[in-house]
This record gives sequence, C-alpha cells and structure tokens, in this order.
Amino acid sequence: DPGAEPGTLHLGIVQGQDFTHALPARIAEAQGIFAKHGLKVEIVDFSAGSDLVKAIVGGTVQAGEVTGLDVVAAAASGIDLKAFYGTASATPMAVIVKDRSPIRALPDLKGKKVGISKFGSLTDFTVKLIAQKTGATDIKPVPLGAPSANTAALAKGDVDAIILPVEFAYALQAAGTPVTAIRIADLTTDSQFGTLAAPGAWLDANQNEQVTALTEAYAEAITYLQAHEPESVQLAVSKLGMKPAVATQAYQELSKDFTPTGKINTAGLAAYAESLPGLKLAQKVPTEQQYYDPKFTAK
Amino acid sequence: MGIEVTGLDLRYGDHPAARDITFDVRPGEFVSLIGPSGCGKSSVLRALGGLLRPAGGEVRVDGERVRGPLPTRIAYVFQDLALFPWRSARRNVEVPLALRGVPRRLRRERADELLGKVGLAEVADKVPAQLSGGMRQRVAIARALASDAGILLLDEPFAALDEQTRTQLGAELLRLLAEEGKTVVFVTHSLLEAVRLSHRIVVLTPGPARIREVITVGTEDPHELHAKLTGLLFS
Amino acid sequence: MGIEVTGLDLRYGDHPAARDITFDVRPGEFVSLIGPSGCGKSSVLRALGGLLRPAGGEVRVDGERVRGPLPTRIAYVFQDLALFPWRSARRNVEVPLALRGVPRRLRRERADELLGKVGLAEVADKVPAQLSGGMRQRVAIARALASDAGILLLDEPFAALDEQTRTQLGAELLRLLAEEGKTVVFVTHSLLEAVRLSHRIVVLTPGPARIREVITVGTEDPHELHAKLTGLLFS
Amino acid sequence: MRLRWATIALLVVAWEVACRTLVRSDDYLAPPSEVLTTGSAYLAQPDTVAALTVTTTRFLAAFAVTALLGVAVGLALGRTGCLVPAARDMMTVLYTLPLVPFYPLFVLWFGLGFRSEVAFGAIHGAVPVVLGTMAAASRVDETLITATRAMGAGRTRTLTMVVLPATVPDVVGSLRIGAALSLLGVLLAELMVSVDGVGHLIAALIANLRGPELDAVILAVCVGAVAVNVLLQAGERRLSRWREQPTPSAHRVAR
Amino acid sequence: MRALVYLAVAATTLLTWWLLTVTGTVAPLILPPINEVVTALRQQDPVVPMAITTARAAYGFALATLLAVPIGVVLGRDQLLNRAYEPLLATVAAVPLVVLYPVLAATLGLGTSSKVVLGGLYAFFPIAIATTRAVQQIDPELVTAMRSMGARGADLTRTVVIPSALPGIVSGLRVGLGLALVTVVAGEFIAGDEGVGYQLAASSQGYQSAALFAWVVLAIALTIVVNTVFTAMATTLERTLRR
Ligand SMILES: Nc1ncnc2c1ncn2[C@@H]1O[C@H](COP(=O)(O)OP(=O)(O)OP(=O)(O)O)[C@@H](O)[C@H]1O
Ligand SMILES: Nc1ncnc2c1ncn2[C@@H]1O[C@H](COP(=O)(O)OP(=O)(O)OP(=O)(O)O)[C@@H](O)[C@H]1O
Ligand SMILES: [Mg+2]
Ligand SMILES: [Mg+2]
Repeated sequence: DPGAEPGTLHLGIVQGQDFTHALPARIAEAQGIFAKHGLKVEIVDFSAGSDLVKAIVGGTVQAGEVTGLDVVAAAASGIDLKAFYGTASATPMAVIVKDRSPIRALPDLKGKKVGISKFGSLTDFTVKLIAQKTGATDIKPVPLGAPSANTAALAKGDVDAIILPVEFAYALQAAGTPVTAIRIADLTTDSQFGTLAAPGAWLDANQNEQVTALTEAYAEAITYLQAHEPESVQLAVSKLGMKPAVATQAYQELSKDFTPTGKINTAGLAAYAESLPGLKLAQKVPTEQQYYDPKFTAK
Repeated sequence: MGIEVTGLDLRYGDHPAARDITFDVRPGEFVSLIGPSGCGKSSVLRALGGLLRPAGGEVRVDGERVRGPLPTRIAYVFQDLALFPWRSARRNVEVPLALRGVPRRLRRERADELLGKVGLAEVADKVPAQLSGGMRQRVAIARALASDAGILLLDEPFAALDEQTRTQLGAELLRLLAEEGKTVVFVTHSLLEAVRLSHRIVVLTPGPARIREVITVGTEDPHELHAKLTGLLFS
Repeated sequence: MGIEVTGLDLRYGDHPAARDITFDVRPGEFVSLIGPSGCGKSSVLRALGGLLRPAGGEVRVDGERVRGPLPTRIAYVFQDLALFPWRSARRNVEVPLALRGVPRRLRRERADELLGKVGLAEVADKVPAQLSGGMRQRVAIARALASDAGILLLDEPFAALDEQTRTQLGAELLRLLAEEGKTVVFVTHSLLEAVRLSHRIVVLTPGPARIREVITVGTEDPHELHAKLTGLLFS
Repeated sequence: MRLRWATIALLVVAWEVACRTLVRSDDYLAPPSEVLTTGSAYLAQPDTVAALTVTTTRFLAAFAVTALLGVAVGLALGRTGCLVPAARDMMTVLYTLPLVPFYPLFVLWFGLGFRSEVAFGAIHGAVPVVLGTMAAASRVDETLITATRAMGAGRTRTLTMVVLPATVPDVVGSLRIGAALSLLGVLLAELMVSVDGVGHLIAALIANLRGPELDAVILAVCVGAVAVNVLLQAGERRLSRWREQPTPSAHRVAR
Repeated sequence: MRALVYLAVAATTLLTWWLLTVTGTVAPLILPPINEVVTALRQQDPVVPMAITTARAAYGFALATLLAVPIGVVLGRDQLLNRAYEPLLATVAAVPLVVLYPVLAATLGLGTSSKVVLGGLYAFFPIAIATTRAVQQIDPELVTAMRSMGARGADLTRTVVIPSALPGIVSGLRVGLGLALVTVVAGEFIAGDEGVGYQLAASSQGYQSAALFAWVVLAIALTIVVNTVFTAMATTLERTLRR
C-alpha cells in the first residue's frame, strides 16, 4: 500500500489538466524542488474537489490544492479543512462564447443560457458573481457536467456561453472552433482561486516540518515557473496534455496570476463564504477561523 | 412411384456411412431396414427424408429428386425422438398440425385422439422430462402420425417399449397404414418385428452399409425366413 | 446382504410411481425387472441407487440404508444414457476411472479395452453426436463396466441394439459378471432376454408399479416360463 | 475471415469520410488517417507508453480477479438451486447500482492506486460474469449431473466435470462483457482519482480537445481488451469443439 | 426462502453500514450515518428524476433489444457470419464508451437522445452476445425435426430457435437492462441537468453526503422496481413462448 509508506506526502490536486491548478505542483515535482526541501511527494489527481476533500478526510491524502470555494464549503459543512497557502488569487475563469455570438462583453449575458458544471460549483458562483457585478440579470445557468460536455454544448449551440478556465478557449481555438474568451478576473479584487488546504489538526501537528517545507517548495516552484517560460510551457505540454501553442498562450495569460508569497486573499475567501447560502452549499456562513490558518503565509 | 433409391453413397466428412444403396419402396408398401448397430440405417433413413445430402447417387420420391425435407409427403420418428423439452406431450403432437395450419381446437382434439391411441391420454399435460422412456417414444410416434404425409420413416420407433405395448402399437400401426394407404420405411433391430410387419426386408451389411439382400415376406415360411435372416445377420 | 427393498413407495410430487415394492437381490444374483412402459421400472432402479428419495419404505445395500448415491458400490446404465456430449467415447468411459483416481495411462488402456469388448474400438475418438444410437448405448455400457462397483443397475441397456449385438453383449456380460461375482438388477422389455439372463424375474403391474410376482428361473421349463410371463404381462 | 476484414476496412473508410465531410472538427473524433499519424506518434512517447503499461497491468489484474471470482461465485450460486432467483435479483441490483459515489470508500479501504483501481475494475466486471455463469449453471442437464454424482463425483468434481464444460460458451460470453466492464471500471477509477495511468491521460486529452491522440489512446487501450478476447475465443474453441457439428453436409441441408 | 435471503442481505447491509458509521471507522463525509440519510431521503422529490431516468433507460434498452436479438439470432444461426462478426462484436464491446460520452454528446447533444444511445449501446452487446450463444447451443436435432415437419424461416425461429434460446436470451436481457440503467445514470452524472444521475452528481458536488446517499438509496429502489418488473415480464414471456 503506497499510502502506508512512511514519509510520503500525498498531495491532491483537482482537475489536474488545468494550468492554474496543476502547474506549480508539476514544476516542483519535475525540478526536484520537493526533494530539495526534504519532501517525498506523490501527486494525486482528482476529478472533483469533493472527492479530494473526501480523500483528505479519509486520511489517504494529507494536503491538497483546491479552490477557495472548496475550502469554505467544506469548512461550512463542519469538516476540519483549512486554507494555509495561496497559489493564485485571480481566477482563471472566463466566459467563452463563439466568435459570431452577439455576446461581446459580460453585460451581454443578460437573459442568455450559460453552461456551468453543476449548481453549487465554482462556475455557478461565477455566474452569480457576474450577475451581481454587471447587473446582467436573468442569466440561465445550465448544468452540463464535465468541461468536455460544456465545450460540446457550446460548439453545438445548445448554450450561448460557457464558463471554464481560459485555456479551454485556447484549446477550442486550436481545434478549429472559433471562440472568444472574456476573462472575469477584473470583476472583483476579492478572489482566492488556488489554495493549498489541509486539516487543521494536521497543520497544527506538522507546522515546523512538512507544512513549512511544502510552502517553501511551492514558493520556489512558482518563482521558477514565472522566470522560466520555455521549461514551464514544455511541462504543460508533457504533463497537462496541452498543445504547445495552447500552453504558450495559457502561460502568457495566467503565469502572472500565481502568488509566490503564498499570500491568501481573505476577502476572496470571505466572498466565497458569503455566497454559500445562495449556492445552497450551506445554511450558515462560516467564520474565518473555520477555514483559514494564517500561520504559514505570514512569512 | 413411391421411393426409389439409386446408388446412394453417404459420408460424414471422410467417414463413409453407406455405399451404393439401391432399392425401392412401392406406394402403400411396408419395408423394413435391418442391419447391425452402427451400420448406417439411420443415415439411409435421413437421406431418404432429405435430411442428409448424399455424397453420390440419388433418392426420388414420387419420381421427384429429393433435395431437402418434404414435410407434406414424409413424416419421421427420429431415433433420438427430438421432442421439444418445453412443450407438453399434447403440444408436441400438435406441432405438425400447427405447421399445417389446423385451427387450435381441432389441433387439440386430434392430438388427444392420437395420444389416446398410443395410451398416453392421461399424461398429455406432462413435459418429456416427466415421462418414462417408453412414453416419450410413444409421443414421438403420435407426432409422426399427426402429420398427414403419405410416407412414414420410422427409426426404431418401438425400441424403448415393452413387448405388449409394441405388439399393440405395431398392430394399430398396421391397421392405420392399411386404412390410409401409407408407405412405410421402418428401421428395427427386431427380426421378429420385421418379419411380422413388413412386405419386404432390406438387409444391410456391417458399416459402411451395403445391401446384403432384399427379401420379400410372404413367399416363405415365417420360421424359415427368421432363420434365414438370422443367418444373414450373424454370419 | 446384497440389496433389500422393503415397502418402497415412490412418487413425483402427487404422482405415484411405485407402491409397496418389496424384494431382494442376493450377492452375485442377476435379477430382472419387467413391466409395461411407464409403470415405474426406471423409478425403482433410481431409488435402488439412491438417486430418488423414497416417499416410504427403504432400500438397504449390504445391510446399510441407502440415502444417496453409492458410487463405490453401485454402477449405472441410465435409460437416457447420460453421456457427456463434449467427451469422446473413450473419455466418457474414463470418467469413473478418473473419479476413482486411476492414473491417466492406465485409464486410457482400460477404457480402450472396454470399448473393444463392446465393439467400439474404432470409434473411440468420436463424440456421442457422431455415433449411432446403438453405439452410444454401448458406450454407456462400457462406462458402467469401468466402474469397479459390485452392483450394476442396468436400465434397458440393450434397447437400441440389434439382436446379434445384444446377444453377444448379453453373453459377454454374463461371463464378466460370473467372473467378478457382480450383482445385477436389469430392466428390460424383452421377455426372452429376461428369461435367458436372469436368476429371478420381478414382474411389476402397470403404473403405479406394484409387485405382481417374483419368479425364479431354472425351476421351470423356459417355454412355459415365457408363456407364463406373457400371460402375466398381457392380462 | 475476409468478410470481417472487409467490414472493418469499410467502417474505417466510412469513419474517415464522415470526419472529413460531416464532423469537420477533430476535437474528439479525428479521421483515422490523423489518428494513425499524429496519434501513433503520441503513443510512442515514453510517458504515454508508461501510462498504457500501468493501465494494462491494472486491467489484467482486475480481469483476472473478475474471471476467477465471477466464475467461481457464479458456478457455486448457480448450483445451489434455491438460491438462484434471490442471488440473481441481488446481483442485478448490485449491477445497476451507480458505484461512483462509493469510490471514496474504495480509496479508503484499498489505498490509493493499484489496489483500489483493480478492486473497482473487478467489481464492475465480476457482476455480469456471476449473472451469466449462474444462469448457465442453473440450466445444465440434470440427467448428466445425476449420472456424474452416481459415478462418485463430489460437488467440486461435478462442477469441473459437468457444469463447467457444459457452460463454457455462456461463461466465455459473459467473460467478454466482464472484460469490457472491468476495463471500464479501471478507467473510471483512474479518471476520478489517479496518480498515473491512461485515465489521467484521457482526461487531459479530452480537456485539451486532442482528438487524434485521444482516439489513438482509446484504441491502444482496447488492444488489451481485444487480446483478452482473442485468448478467450481461442480457449472456447478448444473447449467446445464438440459443439461444432461434424456433419457439414447434413447441416447445409438442415439450414 | 427468497424473502428470507432478501431480509438477511438487507439486514446485513444495514448492520454493516450502521457499525461502520457508529464506530467512527468511516468518516460521515464518506459514509453518512443511516439516520441522516433517512432525514435527507424525506427531503428529496424523487418522482420526476426517476421517471426521466427510467424512461431513458427503457428507451435505450428497447432499442438495443430490437437490434440485438435479431442480430444475435442471425449470428447464432449462420456459421460464416458468426466467424466474421462475433469477434468484431466482442471487440467493439470493449471500447470504454462511457469515457467517450462527450464525443457522443458532441454529436447528439446533451439531452435525452445521447443518454438513450449510450444506454442502448451498452445494453446492445450483452444481449447480442448472449443471444448468439444461446442460439448456437440449440439442439440441432430439434431443428432437423422441425424442418422435417415443414417449418422454415420464421416458423423455425418462432417454434424452435426462440423458445430454445429464450433462457439464454433472457439472462442477456437482464444484464443489458442493468447496463442500460447504470449507463444512463452515468451519462446523467457526467453531463446533464436532470435525472437520477444528475441528482447524484449535484449532491456529490457539495458536502451533503446524506443527500448523496439518499439518492444512492433511491437508485437502489429504482433498480429493485425495474428488476422486479423485468422478472415478471420475463416469466410471462417464457410462459407464452415456451408452452
Ligand atoms: N421426473 C419426473 N417427474 C414427474 N413424473 C415422472 C418423472 N419421471 C417419471 N415420471 C412418471 O413416473 C412414472 C414411471 O416412470 P418410469 O420412468 O419409472 O417408468 P418405466 O417403467 O421406466 O417406463 P419405460 O419402460 O417407458 O421406461 C410415469 O408415469 C412417468 O410419467
Ligand atoms: N453426425 C455424425 N458425424 C459423424 N459420423 C456419424 C454421424 N452420425 C453417424 N455417424 C457414423 O455413421 C455410421 C452410421 O451411423 P448410423 O446412425 O446411420 O447407424 P445405425 O445403423 O442407425 O446404427 P444404430 O442401429 O446403432 O442406430 C456410424 O459409424 C456413426 O459413427
Ligand atoms: Mg440408428
Ligand atoms: Mg424407464
């Protein structure tokens, strides 16, 4: 049983083919940064944040990189999970429309059908955020499930727009579907997308050993990533399955959003927390202490 | 007319089952086929009914060359019976009637009548697995009689029957055949039966079957005939 | 010792197959069971071998009450043969040998020897579907002989055989049985055969079977005996 | 034989034509010519080979468990007689149960990686094998069973001597379904949680709309399943030669 | 007997579940306590999603049956076609189609039709394979006997082929129906906005395991109902066709 091997840190990532989610960990792995910090890390890829959280709760995975929404939603459900390091605050999410679509800007979404993954997901949150910030009311979110189903629905014209990380737009373009991506990062500054999270108990017990090493490794990896375009693009091609052109585009668009300091945008987490009742993910808004452990980002 | 068999050669793959078989069966005649076990009697019967394609020679029924089954002219009792395991005795007997388009009520009546003749009125509703070996054989006989074909090919139809039943059925069969003028080719391993029932007897050699002799019954004394047959077979 | 049958009652569900059957078979004895088709002979044989649970009464073999199959003591020839369709004749005969743990080479030798005795040496490699009806029956006989059980229960083992073969096999069987002192219960529908082979004959009534009479052969003149049996059965 | 290859060729041509005229986008379904060029180049990459190896190993392990467990349980249940209807209903329920929500339990009990994925594959594959084997075993000719028992075979020998040979075609038929489903189970597990393997690769290729590579990987995955199928078929041919009617002439007439 | 077995299995399952949660062996997030699931069960409105999923599965299954049984009969009867296509059938059956669901969705859309097709595809292969097998195993003597009595073509199929092969076909249908149902659910799980699969996906999205398992329980209930109906229908079918 690999999970029983002592010393190995199982690090979960969600949607391991997403640039923002996966690249720092993959860099750290490929460049030997984890090893340099005395860590033996095995990266485990989960298709859904909830599965990753379940694995953390079950103890098979010690820490994971999830979205801020995952952390606060778990905490609101009484799960001992705390954000301790921010990898990227700005969201890579974008509204993707066909080139010929009349939707040219976010307010145009008023009354349109927009593909999301599921109700209560980050994409659902994004739709609500757009409505709230731009006044585009009556947006009809259509739950479509997997990203591939979203792109298929958009291509067929079943929905007017979809919400996915921006690199999906590049992939669609590269595959011959003319689409335009409208990023939503500047809608709000209160955002905390990529977040390392672990059970509070584990953080307390490990604060001077694995956790610190992990945060340091992440910091080094992100610094390296931002300084080495060719290597990072190459890794996105080989590990995340991107086409080279798509990887380059994604790098140029998204690499600046990574936060080497690990600083967590608490306002971003709070925004997620407040959205929980609206997303029907929890009745009560959790408090910051429930989902945030500030000990490790202080440095 | 009847059946004319000319120079029939039968084989299973490389294995010869019969060679150069020539004989005929006149309309209304009862002809028995006898020969040692495994010599090829069933195979010849299959060829007669168009169920086994000859490797050589030919079979003609009413002057027409046989190329496949002739259900309106020929009815069968198979050596291994071939009853439908999921159908009751009655519904087994009904099969040829249904295939001829006889309406349901009449079908049932006729089947019951035939089952009565073979002494199975009481077990008409049982499926073959619930019948004794002899009972199953009688169902197969009843089924063959249900067909209105003019020719009956019977492959050891009485093998599993006790002497009383086979004597009774044999007599019944003869009466029925005479009434309706049916033509019969009868495979049996009972010399007595062959002598008692047949107009002519075709004696086959050990496999691959050839014709050893064709004997006309009635011209000789039954005892002598029996002795002669025994001699032919046991030599 | 041998077999003792006391007050045996047999039924299939509601349907009675035999009532109050009492007889015994002494060690080394050859006992025939005769009766009309469907009367319950096969059922009695099954009960003797522990394959059909009595509704009443009991069967004892060598003094011990039979509650299930006794493969080391009893070997069978089933009326419907029960050959393995996927095994060649030889490998069918090998089954009881294999079950007894006889090593492969010896198994083969013994099977070939037995197949030779029943005249099937040449078709040892064929599967049942490639054999004639009589050949299949001989495979079943060879298989029963392959068992070293002291008691043989034979259910119409010669039904599909021609007279020559059955006479030969009957003689062979008798010789073998005498040599090895086997006990035999033999179901047949041939009175002649019963008279020729048996020490005693158990005559059953029409179904549900009861004992009509148990006749000891040898004390009477064969012709009278045959006449008597015919009288018993045809009455 | 020729008929089969002709059909395959026809299908491939139809696929190519359809892709070039109707679909016109190789996001998921690429024309075979591109699958052959772009796709096979991708297959040759060491990472891809490694992933394929890992998944094939898992699939083979899952199928081995499927086959052994499925056939054994199926035979045992099929011969209990009275248990058959109940067991059949139970198995059908298990079969129709969406297993995905239970995968976290698999991870918890079997650990990450090999064992949980194999277990997930095996549970997908075993159920149809149990169902098929059980149904076949309960239909075996009772006369043969009685005869074999009378010759001294115990439960196990009756199973191996009568039930198993008599059920070979049905067992092999259900093993084919079982093979397909255990492969599916392994892939689903890898898609949900993976450290490596093809599931991971497929997720990435789907997300990045790389049709030719995706199709090539799927085809490569199927090769494992096809190999299992070929072996099964060869085994079946050997075991049920007796069923092939040795009377070609008789049969042509009888058709 | 049957009821006893059901009771025993149900009791064992519930007991194991209860023990696992009450002893804390498994966290409530992964396996929620029974009473919470019961509460969650009361809050669901299962009729519409179940009806949608059942209808889709039934459609797919019906399509598959209509195609697979005739194809299986032909492949079982004709040695030549069998040699040519049976291996092909088994090979295509091995393609993990659920994984490729987006491909299907891209052409058929995400609505009912793609789910019906997916369910149908999965149901098709077990039915076709089982039918082929069952037809191949028909006693050739019965066919010969039937032909000698004058049956041909459709008659032969109706009187010998179908009744003989029926038990085998029914066990294939059972597997096919199960697969149709579970793949429709999987399709809804992967992509869609209605049906039991969607409800499962939606409730697994958040952390309300109780709701998720409530839907699992509902899915089991649906399975039991579908299976019971199927068994009843199969029994009637066997009664009418095997008389
Ligand atoms: N499995 C069964 N289920 C129900 N009834 C049966 C079963 N087997 C036999 N019977 C009935 O039991 C009675 C006796 O059958 P059995 O096979 O013992 O007769 P038999 O004397 O051997 O006849 P035969 O000489 O025709 O073989 C028959 O009426 C038959 O219908
Ligand atoms: N389907 C078959 N395939 C191959 N060989 C066969 C087949 N059927 C019969 N044979 C062979 O053909 C020969 C003749 O068989 P057939 O059944 O015609 O004999 P028979 O005279 O009817 O014997 P019996 O009196 O024992 O029924 C036998 O040697 C047998 O092995
Ligand atoms: Mg014959
Ligand atoms: Mg009998």
